Amino acid sequence: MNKEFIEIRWHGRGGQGAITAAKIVAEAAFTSGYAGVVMAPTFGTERRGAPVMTSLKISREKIYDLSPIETPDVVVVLDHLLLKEADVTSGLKPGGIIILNTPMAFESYSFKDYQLATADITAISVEAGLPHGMVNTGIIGSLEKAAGLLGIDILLKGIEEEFRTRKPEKNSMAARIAYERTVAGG
Amino acid sequence: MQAKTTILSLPTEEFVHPGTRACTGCGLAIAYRIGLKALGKDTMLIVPPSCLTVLQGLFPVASTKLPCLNVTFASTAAAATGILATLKTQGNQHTAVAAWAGDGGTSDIGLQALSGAAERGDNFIYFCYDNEGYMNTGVQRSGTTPIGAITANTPFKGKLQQKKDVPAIMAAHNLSYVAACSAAYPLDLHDKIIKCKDMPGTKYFHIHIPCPPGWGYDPRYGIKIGRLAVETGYYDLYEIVNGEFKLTAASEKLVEKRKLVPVREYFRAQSRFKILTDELIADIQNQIDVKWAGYYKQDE
Amino acid sequence: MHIIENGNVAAALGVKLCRAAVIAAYPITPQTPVTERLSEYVEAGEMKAEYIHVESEHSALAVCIAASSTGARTFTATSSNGLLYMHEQVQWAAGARLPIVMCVVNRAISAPWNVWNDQQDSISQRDTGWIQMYCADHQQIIDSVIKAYWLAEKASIPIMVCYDGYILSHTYMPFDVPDQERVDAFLPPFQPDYALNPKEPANLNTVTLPDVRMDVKGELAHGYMEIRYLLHEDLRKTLAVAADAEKRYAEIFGRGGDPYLESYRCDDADYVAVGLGSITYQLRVSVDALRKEGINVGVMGVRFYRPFPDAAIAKALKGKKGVIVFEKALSYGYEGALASDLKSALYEHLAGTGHLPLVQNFIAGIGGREIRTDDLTHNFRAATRSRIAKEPVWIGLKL
Amino acid sequence: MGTRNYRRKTSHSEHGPGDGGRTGSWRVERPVIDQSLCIPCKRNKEACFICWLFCPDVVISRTIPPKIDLEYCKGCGICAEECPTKAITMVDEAKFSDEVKDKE
Repeated sequence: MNKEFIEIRWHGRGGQGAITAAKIVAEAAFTSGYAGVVMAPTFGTERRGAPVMTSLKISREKIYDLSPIETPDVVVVLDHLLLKEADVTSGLKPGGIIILNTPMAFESYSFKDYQLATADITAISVEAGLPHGMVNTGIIGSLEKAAGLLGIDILLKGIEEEFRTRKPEKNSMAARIAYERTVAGG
Repeated sequence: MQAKTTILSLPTEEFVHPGTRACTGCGLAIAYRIGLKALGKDTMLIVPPSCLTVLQGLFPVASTKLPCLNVTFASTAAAATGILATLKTQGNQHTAVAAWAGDGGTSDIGLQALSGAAERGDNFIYFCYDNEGYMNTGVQRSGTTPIGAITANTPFKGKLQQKKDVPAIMAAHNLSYVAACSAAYPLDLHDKIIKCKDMPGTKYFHIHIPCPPGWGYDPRYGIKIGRLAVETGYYDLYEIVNGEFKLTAASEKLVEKRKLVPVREYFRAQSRFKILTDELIADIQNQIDVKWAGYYKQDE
Repeated sequence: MHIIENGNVAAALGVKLCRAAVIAAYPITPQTPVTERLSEYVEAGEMKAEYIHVESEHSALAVCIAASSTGARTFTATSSNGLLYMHEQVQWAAGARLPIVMCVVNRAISAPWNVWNDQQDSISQRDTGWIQMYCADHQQIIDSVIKAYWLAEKASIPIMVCYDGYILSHTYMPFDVPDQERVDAFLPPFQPDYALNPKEPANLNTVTLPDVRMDVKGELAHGYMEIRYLLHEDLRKTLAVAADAEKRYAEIFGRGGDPYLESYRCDDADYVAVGLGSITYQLRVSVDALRKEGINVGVMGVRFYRPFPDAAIAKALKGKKGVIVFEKALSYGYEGALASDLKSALYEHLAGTGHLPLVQNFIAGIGGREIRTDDLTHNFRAATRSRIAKEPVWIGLKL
Repeated sequence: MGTRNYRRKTSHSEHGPGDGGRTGSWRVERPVIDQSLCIPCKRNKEACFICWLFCPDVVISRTIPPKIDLEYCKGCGICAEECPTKAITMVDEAKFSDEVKDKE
């Protein structure tokens, strides 16, 4: 993957915190020396539970093009049921990475031309002490494990900062466990 | 208890200059002049387009000695909010804010902003001077024009609908003070302003304003006609203090007297009611009698 | 300090740094988060201001008008139909010469209902006597808000700081938040020449006659026409004041440039794209792509739309072969308002010199229709080859 | 530029009499007080002043005797109508010569 300019598309549901997750990654990227970071949520009438998308562009230089991502390097899917509702691989570059939160085994999926990484973030998050359904911090661990963008430490720090008033340790723990348990393959 | 204002106790300081553009015998000029005496020197005014815009002077001459902000027709009460907010930031807790709007500017186009300010509980006095029509634009029908009144845009049949009860609408906002007054009873107006000045939140005044050109009478009879509206029980002077309704002044005395002047006399004195049929007058008389029967019952 | 936040937060932070004393706002998408954020600052005690929950946009500006007349620094923000609902108040604020700053978070206007971005809302208020600034990124939003207060109070003219809904308002990117001390050094407390007060009573904005009239001291006062002329004259003079603002801002904050125009690779360009707001940054990507193909192009963002910097624009575009105006609004029945204004400026300054460029007009992104960078590049390229049409061309229209 | 001349650039009015001009010229009839009937005059002490209370144009003084500012009095007649002793009568303006009008 070209690490000068990275496009990550996040698929979640309204209220799942995909925007917060993308923002944590954006901040970590900026701190790591990426001058250009642009994170754009789905525009429009977002409703709780409905599928939503967020674009995250990371670049070594300032980004002038704020239009939505057409050919992502990575897609992050916060809920495996979204695979049935949305075309999550649309435009994904050949060899691109899919990060999937799923209770199912890695082997039960097959994505030709792409690299899949899975983890049961829902279960991991509960294990870390978070309420059921809070998956937006755990998924960051999986993203880092699969894409190896910024290093896990800066992301954990970012999570603790973002959640400083809302269980910072449990949130970073979820990401750390997910980082360790993510199954990635070709 | 607050002592009743008398002519001799009324402050002598005037806040309106002579030589205004108000029509000869303007009822508003009387209510405004006395109202400003009650409000006093430390007051800021807000005025939307209305007869008062003309009365208070055309640029660069002001007829009123108090600071005054002219505002758009629909924004009177919101402007009061803006002034109050600024006074708060300046630590000014003494200056009173008063809006003076006509009946069109209150019951029609200004109602939304007034309701908003009242709901927020902004601390000012709102005066609706009700001459029962858009007099400044040449006597058109407004929400408070009474049934049967001929106006420039109800030219032959008169207004077909009842007068909108704005004080009741404002009372529904749970205000600390709502008053119905008349230009013919300026001392009652003065008393009420003094009484509510330090009450919290929005205070609403509805003032009945005889208007010679709009109502069709010789200017010299303006006070008499205003008084007839009260003595016939057609327009009542009252106050609602924290939800408690009470007739005041001449209306209060009418309860003791148990005798109203027939409303026909009020209608006959004004050419705007010249097409009122005996049937409609009887109907209105009946409504008045029912209303007053209620007052009498409360008094028992 | 650099933070990553959305454009609405950039605006709110700017307002907080400027110590606005009275804030009034009514919710409308996509503006709402600006004033929500300000209500958080006020309720948390981080900002000392009166926050007024009005019942309409009309009243939001009414509160600002009255507060500003009484001497407070004020702020409101709106979008789309909210701005249209304010329209008479917008005109009033300019005629009353009140230095109100308002963010317009650009959104399409109805009918039919549409919550997405274009610029028809603020363009429809072009002729109201306000200064209009357009922002292309979050840094410009926060910087423009701060500059706007200084400029508005110097000129006694209200300012709209316009930025694209969603594309900027809801998008996160890094930007620098200036220190409070430096903002205080840049922007002194608001001290109007006159503020309503009982010790010095005046009657403001009453009926003003067609002709001049004697005042109470026996001096001749203006008529309505003089007052409106002076608004126009001062608005034109604001171009010079804006240059001062930019210079001072650069001195204190180390950021700034041309106060009116933001040019990219224009100097040696044969063809220059012109626009308002974020589309001009997107066009930079097209410029880079076309340059690689050997086509000499550049792009110029108009940051200051009213007063119109006609001389600066004509100077920048003199001798170009073509000017291609990309707009997210139009004067229905003719063409984009910016295209018309540009033609007028070019004609005024360059007619007869032989350096008059051909102006073409594209309409894009109406009602939030996605503007693909490839489509911009494609149309830009086509416009450098020949005159596409006399009428404005709508990009991406699916008819 | 700047705020120095701000007031001159707005509709900023300062107060004074006679915005409507010398409104006494609007008058068709002139109020004339018969001091022999006027209550404060008769009692020679502060009393009544109903004419002062109701005057829409602030042209009647609260003095003994009450004085009417004819430069601005529009001649509405409310004072005459409301006077409890009928001490004020409205007299046709035509009966006063210009000379008299100016003196009053």
